[in-house]
Amino acid sequence: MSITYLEAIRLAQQRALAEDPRVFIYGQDIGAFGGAFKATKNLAKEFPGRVLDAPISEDAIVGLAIGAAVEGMRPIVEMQFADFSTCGLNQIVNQAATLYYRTGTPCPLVVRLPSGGTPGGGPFHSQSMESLYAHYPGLVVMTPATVEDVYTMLLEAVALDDPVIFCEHKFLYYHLKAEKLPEEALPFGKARITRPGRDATVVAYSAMVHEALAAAEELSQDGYDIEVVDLRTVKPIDTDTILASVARTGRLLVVSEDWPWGGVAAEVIARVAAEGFGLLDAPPQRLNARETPVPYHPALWGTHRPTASSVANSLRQLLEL
Amino acid sequence: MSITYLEAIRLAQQRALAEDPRVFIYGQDIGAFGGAFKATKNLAKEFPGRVLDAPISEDAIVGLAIGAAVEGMRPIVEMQFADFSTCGLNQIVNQAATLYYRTGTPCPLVVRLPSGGTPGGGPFHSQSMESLYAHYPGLVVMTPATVEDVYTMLLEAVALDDPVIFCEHKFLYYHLKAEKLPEEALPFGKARITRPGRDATVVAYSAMVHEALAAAEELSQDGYDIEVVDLRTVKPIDTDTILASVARTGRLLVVSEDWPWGGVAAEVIARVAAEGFGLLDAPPQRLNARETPVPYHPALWGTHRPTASSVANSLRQLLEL
Amino acid sequence: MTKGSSPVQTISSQALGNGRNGTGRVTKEIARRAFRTMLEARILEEKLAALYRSGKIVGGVFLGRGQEALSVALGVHLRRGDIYAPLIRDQAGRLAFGDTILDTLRTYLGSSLGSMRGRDGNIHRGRPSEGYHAMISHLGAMVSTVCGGLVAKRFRGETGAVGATCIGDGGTSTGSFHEGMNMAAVEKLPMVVVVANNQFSYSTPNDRQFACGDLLTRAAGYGITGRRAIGNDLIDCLEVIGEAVAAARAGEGPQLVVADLLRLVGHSEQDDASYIPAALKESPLGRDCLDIAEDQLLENEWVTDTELSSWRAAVKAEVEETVGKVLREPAPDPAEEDWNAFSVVGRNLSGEDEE
Amino acid sequence: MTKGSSPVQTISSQALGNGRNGTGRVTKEIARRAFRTMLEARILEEKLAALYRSGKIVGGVFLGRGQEALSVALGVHLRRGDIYAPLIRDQAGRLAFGDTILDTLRTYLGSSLGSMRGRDGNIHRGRPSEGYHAMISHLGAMVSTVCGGLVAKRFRGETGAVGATCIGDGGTSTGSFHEGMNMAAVEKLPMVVVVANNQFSYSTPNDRQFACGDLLTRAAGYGITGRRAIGNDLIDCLEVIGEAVAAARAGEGPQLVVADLLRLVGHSEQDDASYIPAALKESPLGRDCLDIAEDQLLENEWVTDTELSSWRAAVKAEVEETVGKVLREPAPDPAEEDWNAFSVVGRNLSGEDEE
Ligand SMILES: Cc1ncc(C[n+]2csc(CCOP(=O)(O)OP(=O)(O)O)c2C)c(N)n1
Ligand SMILES: Cc1ncc(C[n+]2csc(CCOP(=O)(O)OP(=O)(O)O)c2C)c(N)n1
Ligand SMILES: [Mg+2]
Ligand SMILES: [Mg+2]
Repeated sequence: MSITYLEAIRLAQQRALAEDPRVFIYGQDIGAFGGAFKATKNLAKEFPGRVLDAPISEDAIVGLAIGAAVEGMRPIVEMQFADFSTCGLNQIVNQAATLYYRTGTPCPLVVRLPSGGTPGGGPFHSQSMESLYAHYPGLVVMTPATVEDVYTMLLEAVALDDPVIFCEHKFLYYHLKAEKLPEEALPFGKARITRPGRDATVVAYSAMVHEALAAAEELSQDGYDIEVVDLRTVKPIDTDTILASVARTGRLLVVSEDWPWGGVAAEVIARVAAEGFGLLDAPPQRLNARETPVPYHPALWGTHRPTASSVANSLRQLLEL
Repeated sequence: MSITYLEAIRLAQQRALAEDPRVFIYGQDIGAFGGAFKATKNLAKEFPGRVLDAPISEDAIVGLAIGAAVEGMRPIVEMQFADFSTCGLNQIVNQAATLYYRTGTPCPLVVRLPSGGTPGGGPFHSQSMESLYAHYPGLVVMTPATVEDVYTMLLEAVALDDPVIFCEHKFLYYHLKAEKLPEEALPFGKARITRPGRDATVVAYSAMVHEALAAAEELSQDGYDIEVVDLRTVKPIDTDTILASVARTGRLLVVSEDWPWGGVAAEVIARVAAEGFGLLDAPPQRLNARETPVPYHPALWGTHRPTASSVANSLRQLLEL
Repeated sequence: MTKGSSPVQTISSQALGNGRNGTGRVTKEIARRAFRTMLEARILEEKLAALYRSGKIVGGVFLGRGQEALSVALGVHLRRGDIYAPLIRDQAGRLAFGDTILDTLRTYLGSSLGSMRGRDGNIHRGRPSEGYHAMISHLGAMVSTVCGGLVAKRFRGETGAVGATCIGDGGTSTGSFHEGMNMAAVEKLPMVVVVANNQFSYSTPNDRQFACGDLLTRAAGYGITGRRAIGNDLIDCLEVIGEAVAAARAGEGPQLVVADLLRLVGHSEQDDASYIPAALKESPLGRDCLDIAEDQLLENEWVTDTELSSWRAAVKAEVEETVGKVLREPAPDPAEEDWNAFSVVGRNLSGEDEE
Repeated sequence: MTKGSSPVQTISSQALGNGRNGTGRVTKEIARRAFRTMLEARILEEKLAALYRSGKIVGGVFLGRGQEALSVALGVHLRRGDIYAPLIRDQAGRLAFGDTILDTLRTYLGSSLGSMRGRDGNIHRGRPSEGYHAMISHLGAMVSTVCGGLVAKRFRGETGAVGATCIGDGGTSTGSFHEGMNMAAVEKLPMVVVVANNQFSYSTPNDRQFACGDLLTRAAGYGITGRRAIGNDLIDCLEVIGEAVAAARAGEGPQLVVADLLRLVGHSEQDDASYIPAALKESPLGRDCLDIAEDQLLENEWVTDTELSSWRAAVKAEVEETVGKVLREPAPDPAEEDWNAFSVVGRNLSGEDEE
C-alpha cells in the first residue's frame, strides 16, 4: 500500500477530526462530494455535521472560521484553489492575523491552500501565495514538500494556537507517494537537510525541493556535491539551519515557484546576506518563476516555473562565480 | 505661498482632469465633500460629473475602474485608507495586473493609497502596502517622498498605460511643504540621490527618506558622510542607482516602514547581494517596522516604526561592521 | 424617510405582515436600564469629545450621538453567553452588554491597563473570549465572525444563545456584509443584524449608496425575517429588537432590523457634518432620541424628574472620576512591549528570534 | 423548481407585475440564428470534450450543455458596441456575440495564433478592447468590470449601448456580485445580468448556497427590475432577455433575469455530476433545451427537417476542419515569449531588466 501526498492530507484531517472534537472543516464542495481534489473524501460521512459545504463566499468563510476559533473551535478551511484566497485575504490578514496581538485571544485556524502550478492550470489556478501571507505578522505559513511532512505538519497546524496558512502543492497531490506515515516529526519551524553536500546550498520548499533534488543529482554526475535544504515552514524561517548549511558550502541558491519580488527567495537572501555575509564565497542567487501571470500552455508553464534543468543551470553559474 | 504634499496631490489631479478628458476620479466621499483628507477638494465642482462618490465597495470600485480603463478611460481610484484596499485586492492583482499579459489590452488605472502610520492611527489606518502589490507582475508601485515628486509622479502615473499603485504617505500630507511645483521630473522609475555621501548608503522611500536624512544629519556630527537614496518607485526598482551608490560607499542599510518579511528592504538587499556582492564591505542591513500590527498608542507607534534615531543607531552599527 | 428614488418599495418580509407579536413588550425595568445606559453613553461621549479637543485623545473619536436608543435596545436584550460585535456608533449598546466606562476611557486614552493595552484604540475594543468581539475597521467583516461564534456554540450543543451585530447604511454595500448575511441565512443561525440607517455614510447620502430605497427589501433576498424600527424612539426600538432577539433565540433564524435615524454629530470629531441638510435635521428623523426617551419614561411614570437629575449627576461624577483615574495610569512602555504577534504557544514552538 | 426552504417567496420586482411588454417578441430570423448558434455550441463542445479525453486539451474543459438556450438568448440580443462578459457556460452566447469556433479551439488547444496566445485558456478568453471581456476565474468579479465599461461609454456620451454578464446560482454568494449589482443600480447603468440557476454550484445544492428560495427576490433589494425566464425554453429566454435588453437600452436601468435550468454535464469534464438526483434530471428542468428549441422551430415552421440536417452537417464539418487546422498551428514558443507583464509603453519607460 502506498499513500499519496493528497491521501496524507485526507488522513491527517481524519485523525484531527477523530482526536479533537473542536476540529471541523469548512469549504466549498467538501461535504458529500469530498472536495474538488477529494482531500475530504468520506469525511463528511464518517464525521456527520463536522465537514460543512460553504457558499462561494471566501471572505465569510474565513470570517466564520475566525469567530469559531475565538469560541474555542479549531476550524480547518479548505480554499478550492489558493488563488481564490485573495477573496478571503482581508479576513485572514486583518482579522485572524491581528487578533492575538490586539486582544490576547488566540485564533487557532488553518487555511488550506491548494497551491502552485500544474500543466494547463493557467493564471488563476496555479498561484503560490506563501509570500503574500508570510508578509503579515501573526500568520504561520507552512509549505510541506513530502508526503510525511504534509501529514505531520497539517496535524501540527491544527494543534497550533496561531492562524496557519497551509500551502499544499497540487503538483505533488498524486505523484508523490510514501509507504507509511510517520508518528514522529521534526519540531515546528525546523528546516530539513534533505540532501547533504559541500559545494553549494540550494534552499527550496514545496514542489521545488524535488526540482532541486533532481538538479543536485544531475550535478553529481559532474562531480559536484549539492546540499538541499527544505524550508518546510516559510514563516517562521529556520535561518539557523540555512546559515549552518551556507557555512559548510559557501554558496547559496534559493529556488521558489513564486514570483521574485519580495518572495521567500528574497527574504532568505536578505537574511543570509545580513547574518551570514562572511560565510559566503560567492553572491547568493535566486531562481524564481518569471515575472508574468502563470501561463496556461504547458510549454510556457514549463519555462515559467523553475525546473530541474533551470535549477541545474543556475547552480552551474553559481559554482563558477 | 507654500504647497503641502496633500495640496500637490490635489493639484496633480486637477491638472490631469483639465488636460485629459479620459481622466475621472472614483472613491468614497471624494465628490462634494472633497475626500476624507480633502485631496479632491473643489474638484467635483470644477469638473462636474468627473469626480464620483462611490459606495463602500472596494472590490467593485476597482472593478469599475478596470472596465473603464479597458474602454480607454484613465480612472484614478482613491481608497479612503490604504488598509481598505485589501477589500479590492482581488480585482487589483488578478484582474488589473494580469489584463495586459493575458489579453494585450492595457489597463491604465491609478489606485491612490493614503498610506503609512500617524500617531493614533492604529492597526487599520496605518498600513504600508507597497510590498504586497509590488509582488505581483504587472503592477507599478510608486512611493513619493517629496511634494515635488508626489505631484510629478501622480501625473506620470496617470499617463502610464499600466496599473499604478500610488502610495502617498499620510504623515507627509500636512508637514511637508514646497515653494513651487516643478515642470520637469526625473524619468519614470529612477531613484534619486537625495544626499550624497561616501561612508554608507541608506536606501529609503516615502516618509522614511526624511527619517534617513535626519539620521544622516545626526551622523554628520560624528564626522560620517551618509548617502541617502530615495527609491521613489519601488516597482520597478532602480537597481542601477543603488548599485552605483553602494559601489561608492561599500555599506548598505535599507529602511522601510513596512514589515520586514518579503518587503522592499528584503528585495533591495536580495538584489544588491546578488548583483553587487563584491561592492559590499560589510553585510547589508535592513531596518523595518516591528513584526506586529501597527499599534495605536503613539508611544508604541513611535517604537514600532523606524525613526531618525533608530536609523542612526542602525547606521552606527553598520559602520562598525 | 428613506432617500432612494427606486420605484420598488415593497416590504416583503413576513414579520411586517404579522406585525408585533408581544415578545418584545417593554417593561419598566428594561426601559429604565436602557435609558440610564443611554445617559451614560451620551455623557461619556461628550467627555471623549472634550478630551479629543484638548489633545488628550489622539487618532479619532467616533460618536453615536442620536443613535443611543437603537444601540442600547440591542445591547440590553443580550445576555451573558451571547455574542455581540458592536460597530462604530455603539457606545450605548456596548455599555449595556457589559463594557464599562472605565475600559472605554482606558482604550481611548491608551492606558496600558485597558483591554487593548494601547495596542488598539477607540471603537476597536472588545474581549472576544467573553463574546464581546473587537471590530476591525473593514466594514462588514464582523457579520461572518459572529456567524462563526454561533456555529461554535451549535457544535458544542449550547442552545439559547444569540449573536448580534450592527451595521450602517454604508456598510451594507460591502461584499463582506452580503456574504455574512447569506451565510447566516444558509446556516439558520440565531442572529440579529441591526442596520442603523442614518442616511449618510460619512458624507455620502444614501442615493449614492444604494438604489433600493428601502434596505428592508433585502431581507427577502436573504430569506430572513425583516423588521422595521423607528431609530430614535426608544420604546419602539426596544420592542422591535426585543422581538427580533426573542425570535432568534427561539430558533426562528436570522433577523434583520432596519431603523431610520440621523447621527447628530459628525462622522468623527473632525467632521462638522455640514453635508447633512438642515431640513433633514429638523425633520422627525433629527429629533434627539434622548429627549424622546425621557418623555416616554416620564409619561409612563417609570422615572421621576428627581431621579433623572440624580442619574445625570451620578453618571457625570463617575465619568469625571474615571477620567482622573485613567489619566494617572501608565501608558504602555515600548521597552516592555512584547513585539510579537504570535501567541505564546506558537512563539515558543517557533524558535524565531524575538529581538 | 427552486430548492430553498425559506417561507419568503414574494416576488417583489415590478416587471413581473407588468408581465411581458412585447419588446422581446421573437422573430423567425432571431430564432433561427439563435438555434443555429446553439447547434454550433453543442457540437463544438462535444468536440472539446473528445479532445480533452484524448489528451489534446490540458487543464479543464467546462461545458454549457443544457444552458445553450439561455446563453444564446443573451448573446443574440447584443450588438457591436455592447459589452459582454460571459461566464463558464456561455459558449453559445459567446458565438452569438461574435466569438468564433476557430478562436475557441485555438484557445483551448493553446495555439499561439489564438487571442490568448497560450497565455490563458479555455473559458478565460476574450477581446476586451472589442467589448468582449475575458473573465477571470474569481466569480462575481466581472459584474463591476462591465459597470466600468458602461460608465466609460456614458463619459463619452455614447448612448444606446448595453452591458451584459452572466452568473451562476453559486456566484450570487460572492461579495463581488453584490457590490457590482449594487453599483450598477446606483449608477443606473444599462446593464443586464442573467443568473443561470442550474441548482448546483459544482456539487453544492442551492439549499447550501442561499436561503431565499427564489433569487429573483434579490432584485428588489438592489432596486432593479427582475424578470424570470424558463431556462431551457429558447423562445421564452429570447422573449424575456429580449425585453430586458430592450429595457436597459431604453434607459430603464439594470435588469436581473433569473432562469432555472440544469446543466446536463458535470461541472468540468472530470466530474460525472452524480450528485444531481435522478428525479431532478427527469423533471421538466432536465429537458434538453436543444430538443425543446428544435420542436419550437419546427412547430413555427421556421426551419425544416432538411435544413436542420444540413446545419448539423455543416457545423460538424466546420468544427472538424477547424480542429485539423488548429492542431497544425504552432504552439507558443517559450524562447520567443515576452516574459513581461507590463505594457510596452510602461516597460520602455521602466528601464527594468528584461532578462
Ligand atoms: C471596507 C471599508 N471601506 C472604507 C471604510 C472607511 N469608512 C469608515 S466609516 C465609513 C462610513 C460608514 O458609513 P455607515 O456604514 O453608514 O456607518 P455610519 O458611519 O453612518 O454609522 C467609511 C467609508 C471602512 N471602514 N471600511
Ligand atoms: C471566488 C471563487 N471561489 C471559488 C471558485 C471555484 N469555482 C469555480 S466554478 C464554481 C462553482 C460555480 O457555481 P455556479 O456559480 O452556480 O456556476 P455553475 O458552475 O453552476 O455554472 C466554483 C466554486 C471560483 N471560481 N471563484
Ligand atoms: Mg450611515
Ligand atoms: Mg450553478
